[in-house]
Amino acid sequence: MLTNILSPMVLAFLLGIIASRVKSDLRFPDSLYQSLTIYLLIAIGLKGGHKLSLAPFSDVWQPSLVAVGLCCTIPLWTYGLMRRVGKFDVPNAAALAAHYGSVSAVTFSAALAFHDILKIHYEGFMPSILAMMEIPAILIGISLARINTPSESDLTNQPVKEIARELLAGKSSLLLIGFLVIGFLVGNKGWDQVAPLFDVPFKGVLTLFLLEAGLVAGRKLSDLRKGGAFLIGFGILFPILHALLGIYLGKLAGLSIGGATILGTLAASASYIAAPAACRVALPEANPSYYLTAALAITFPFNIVLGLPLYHEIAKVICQTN
Amino acid sequence: MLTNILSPMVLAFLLGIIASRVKSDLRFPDSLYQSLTIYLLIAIGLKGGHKLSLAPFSDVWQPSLVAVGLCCTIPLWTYGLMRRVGKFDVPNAAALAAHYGSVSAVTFSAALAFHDILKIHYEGFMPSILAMMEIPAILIGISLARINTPSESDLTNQPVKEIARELLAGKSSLLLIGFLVIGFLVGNKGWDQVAPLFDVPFKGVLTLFLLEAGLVAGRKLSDLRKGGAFLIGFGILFPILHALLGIYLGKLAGLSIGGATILGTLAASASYIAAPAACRVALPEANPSYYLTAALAITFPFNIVLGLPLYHEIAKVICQTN
Amino acid sequence: MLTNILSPMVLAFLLGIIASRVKSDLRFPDSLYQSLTIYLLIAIGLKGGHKLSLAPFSDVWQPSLVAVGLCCTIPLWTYGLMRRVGKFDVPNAAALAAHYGSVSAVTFSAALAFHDILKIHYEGFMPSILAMMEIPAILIGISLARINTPSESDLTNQPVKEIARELLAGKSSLLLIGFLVIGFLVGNKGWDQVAPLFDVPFKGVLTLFLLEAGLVAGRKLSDLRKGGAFLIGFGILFPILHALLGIYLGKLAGLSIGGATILGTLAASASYIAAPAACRVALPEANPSYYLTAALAITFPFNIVLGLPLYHEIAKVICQTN
Amino acid sequence: MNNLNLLTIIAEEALAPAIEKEIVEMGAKGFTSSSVSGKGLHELRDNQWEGENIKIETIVSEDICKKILTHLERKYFDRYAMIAFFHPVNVMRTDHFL
Amino acid sequence: MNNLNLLTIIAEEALAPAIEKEIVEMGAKGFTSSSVSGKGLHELRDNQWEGENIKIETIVSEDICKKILTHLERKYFDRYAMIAFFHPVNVMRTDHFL
Amino acid sequence: MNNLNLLTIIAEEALAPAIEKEIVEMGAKGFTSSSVSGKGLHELRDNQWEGENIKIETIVSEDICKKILTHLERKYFDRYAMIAFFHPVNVMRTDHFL
Ligand SMILES: Nc1ncnc2c1ncn2[C@@H]1O[C@H](COP(=O)(O)O)[C@@H](O)[C@H]1O
Ligand SMILES: Nc1ncnc2c1ncn2[C@@H]1O[C@H](COP(=O)(O)O)[C@@H](O)[C@H]1O
Ligand SMILES: Nc1ncnc2c1ncn2[C@@H]1O[C@H](COP(=O)(O)O)[C@@H](O)[C@H]1O
Ligand code: NA
Ligand code: NA
Ligand code: NA
Repeated sequence: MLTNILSPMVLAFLLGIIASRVKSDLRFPDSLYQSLTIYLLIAIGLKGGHKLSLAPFSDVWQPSLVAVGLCCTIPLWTYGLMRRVGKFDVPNAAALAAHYGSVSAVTFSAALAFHDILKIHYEGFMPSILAMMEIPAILIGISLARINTPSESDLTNQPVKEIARELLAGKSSLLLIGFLVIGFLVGNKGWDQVAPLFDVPFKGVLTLFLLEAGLVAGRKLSDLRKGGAFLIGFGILFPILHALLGIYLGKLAGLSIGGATILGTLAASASYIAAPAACRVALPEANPSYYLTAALAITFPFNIVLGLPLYHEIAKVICQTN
Repeated sequence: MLTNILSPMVLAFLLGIIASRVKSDLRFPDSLYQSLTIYLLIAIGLKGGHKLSLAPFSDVWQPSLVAVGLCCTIPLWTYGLMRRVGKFDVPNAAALAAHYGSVSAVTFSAALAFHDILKIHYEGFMPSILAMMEIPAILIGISLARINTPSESDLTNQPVKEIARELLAGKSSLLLIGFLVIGFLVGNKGWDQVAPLFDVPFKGVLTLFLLEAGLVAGRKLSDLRKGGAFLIGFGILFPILHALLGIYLGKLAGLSIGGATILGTLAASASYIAAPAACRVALPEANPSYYLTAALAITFPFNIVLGLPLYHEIAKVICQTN
Repeated sequence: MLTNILSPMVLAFLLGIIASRVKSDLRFPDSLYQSLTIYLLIAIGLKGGHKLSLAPFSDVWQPSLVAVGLCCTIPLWTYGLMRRVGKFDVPNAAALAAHYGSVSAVTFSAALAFHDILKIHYEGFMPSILAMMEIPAILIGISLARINTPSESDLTNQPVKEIARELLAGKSSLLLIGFLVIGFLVGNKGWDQVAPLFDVPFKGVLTLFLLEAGLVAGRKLSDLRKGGAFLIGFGILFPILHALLGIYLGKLAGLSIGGATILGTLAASASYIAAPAACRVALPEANPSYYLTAALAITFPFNIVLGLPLYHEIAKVICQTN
Repeated sequence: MNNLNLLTIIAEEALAPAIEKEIVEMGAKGFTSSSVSGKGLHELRDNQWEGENIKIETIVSEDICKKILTHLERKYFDRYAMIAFFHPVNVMRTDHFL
Repeated sequence: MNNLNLLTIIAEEALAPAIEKEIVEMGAKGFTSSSVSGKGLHELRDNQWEGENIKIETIVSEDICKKILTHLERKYFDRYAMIAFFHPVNVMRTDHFL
Repeated sequence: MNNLNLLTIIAEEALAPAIEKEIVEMGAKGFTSSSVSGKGLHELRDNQWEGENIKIETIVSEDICKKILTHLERKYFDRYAMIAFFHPVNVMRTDHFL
């Protein structure tokens, strides 16, 4: 665990939190944040596509199935729990379901870096799994809200099909899927051309990105009390539960320890790029304070700092006992 | 040809076109676009200057002469054709002449990358040729308009000398020429200091840039019908003609196959950074729909995707027959 | 000296000055400037922290003491001179004292690059010295103004303690100190992860930054006459004096020739990031024309172009005679 | 009436494409947009993670101004961070805006 | 009175956090900020080295408008590059701003 | 007269340096500029490839306002994407603008 906390990525994240707690004037220009996001998505896509082109299809289909299964069911029980135990109203429960069913590309990147540093092998095609898990949960979350709301002929109620189209054409899945395909097609020669920009400095860029993430998470910390103890408990316990499930099923689907841990991390992670944007438009009655705080100020830091080493330990136990 | 289409650069360009056709919300922040432009111009300049310092002058002067000759004459016949066959009015014909006589630094970069990938040798000093070809055609185009317009004592009619000064001091030639000189002066030691930023990741940055270029070209595609069949035909046939000429003359001037192909590509390319800006100010009556659409939505994609491999084949034929 | 002037960094700076003199439209987007600043501070911090972790404490404490001593006393005599000889009023004299006591991270970077190019050894922990020297002088400058102004119960007079807090939490010291600590903690493994982004392309990024610095310095040149001959003389002679002192004391404190030269350069440099921001808020009556012109248009160019080789020669003399 | 108003809408930027499309459909001949940050009854909106605001300005006749405001009120006002206000302006080339 | 004014403040960006805090403390229910460049009696302010300007707009009642202006005048006007101006606007949902 | 107007010019950004120079020459004591995107009778102008717009605001007396508008009309209006409009504003420190 110490190796993880002492990585430049995690330390930069903590520095970002400190900076925002001491009210530093450090700010990333908006366009730097956007540029880093574009970079990360392209880099993940290219590398994943490249590795996917080297993997036999037989290795890929089982984990893919498990991944899709996970991200389609997580929103269901999350929604149920939020409604019954958390006493949230329909839109808020649905928004939280969408966020926790979907995945975080940055948490994913941190998981890759974690494994690279410890030199633990994982399946190179994991980015394609990431790409598959991003959208379904968001659609399911929004559909849950639609089903459970007395339908008024509301002019704001975009049809779910239209939302699906927008999500697929949305920045994050377009770049991820697009560059997966590009990485898949270009072969070694093409990979060598882009690797100096999109692979070699990747961990450095991630460090920069996590500094910015820390700045935002730090500011959100003051919203924690608005969410209350329930949200904090949920934001930590559910990821652990989802990680357990992900690791276990990943193992069954034939993934290595590393691959299973990463699948677990994906299941544990909550989206805070694609999901908030979609929920804001499709579920405006849901309060961003809840889902952004949970995803960004609770689950994200937990996963990055403590979750990763924890999931790794869990994976070791699960994989050895089987 | 497949190798070209399957390069990350070209695929990124196509992805950009797709993204804008499916109305993706993917957008590059303005400042990222500007930063990438600055990067490309500096990188081209530095490398060209460095290579120029290694080349004997006797190799350089003949191709330079040919290049300047080309970019001074292309606007003349382009203007004539536009007026007579295309039935364009004076300002629009002049603007198109300026654009097609001038050159595109991004097309040039793609040509370099194309040759690098196929491991075909070309003269390292080609960027200095690029720098020479940028401005004259724009001045000639604007002068053509001035000569052919009944002069009114118009307060907007900037003297051509002033326009020349502004173009020379303009971002793109200033960076290109400035860093050519810097690259020339700093020697191997200086080159080694900047190469990790300006050479090693160059193709990756170009990939990013072409993604953005695709986004814009894709949006412009819907303007194609405004230009009509004539503009489409012109935007494809003229570049081929200019490429033929450039390759043939390049060969005569002693360039290698690679160098001749790149000179041909330069002749074939149309400016869409320096020329539009200059024409907008100096020829406001010209309609950007024509020249931007032709340069950006027709000629640029054609050159990047099909032109390059075609010109390469042409060069092989021409150079073998001679 | 020629090696210095013919480095890409210095040439880019000169090109920037030329560009702004010929009224080029070349501009860096604001967010590129901010991003480069963030990059430089992180890069300096990380590398310095990493090197600090490799240095025995016994090597570090003496130079640190000297550095702090320098940056606490420089403002005192600068203030005195400005008041008596320069006939500046209290706020302007105090602001100039703050600027010249503090240090410039970009000048520092240029000094590192200068030594790297000439392959002269210097102590790797110098960035921690930079970090120590940034803030004290600014606080002393502001305090000098407070002490020497008849205190009115002014609502703008922020307590100095509050200013200290803001400076410490300010972007530049937060990043510098934060990443010094991170670089110190992460060890070789962590360093290897971030070096491809924050070390390898460093000189290239510095070249870019100096191009932008040149653009701004060039524009400021026209303000030179406002400052007058006194300011020009001061902006050149004082840095030389401070460099002499820094080199001499650095030598006494056990630094190598390289280390002593860098300490001298730090003493000679004037802040133009942290100090102007702080002075603007805390000493609004001071006229930015004076301190910005002196720091940015006189001392900075002098240090970068002529100062560095000069200080290096001085250091050779001083270190050999002792 | 042909008196022209400058109508300003400040809203969550996610709504920009929809609002821009709708005001043009309702008769505005143009608009000008810029990215702003701000605070009102909702949270501070000043970063890309949580979203910023868009400021859309359009010069329209009084009728169209009223029409747009009614539409915004019905569709957005209760659900989104958003304000709208207007005041008369004098323009060059009135027909440009009608 | 409850007539609403749009008060616009253009000032050195270093002052933004302070001014935003103060206008809210003095009763403004919100504000909208954006980064601008400009020139007035002081130097051209158009780059990050020397600092740019912030434009802060706030819709407030006449009373609060006056209060804010008095405060700005006392605290900032002599010392900083800064202007302020206001004019009446018509808003949707008046109570949003009171 | 000394009544002050806020004159707003929205134009292709390529014209910014010229317009800023000219309005100062014609007597404006300052201006504030920002980068905006927009759509009018010409194409959508929202990216750096095809160019964006600049919004220039200047507080001027009625006379100078009229003078500037006449100049803009003559020199630019037919040839460029551009609009201009103005309305009276109340300022602090009137003499700052005269
Ligand atoms: N009184 C106000 N003055 C100026 N802008 C405001 C005001 N109230 C709200 N806004 C802007 O409108 C946005 C949405 O407002 P709200 O719905 O109140 O959160 C805010 O983020 C501000 O940008
Ligand atoms: N007459 C004016 N019209 C519009 N903006 C102005 C005017 N005068 C000053 N400004 C703005 O206010 C800022 C500060 O003004 P000043 O204190 O006069 O330097 C300038 O940088 C401009 O952005
Ligand atoms: N009715 C309008 N309301 C607000 N802004 C407009 C309007 N019409 C045009 N504009 C702005 O002025 C620019 C030039 O207008 P145009 O010459 O009509 O293309 C546009 O790109 C918009 O930014
Ligand atoms: Na998840
Ligand atoms: Na050409
Ligand atoms: Na100093």
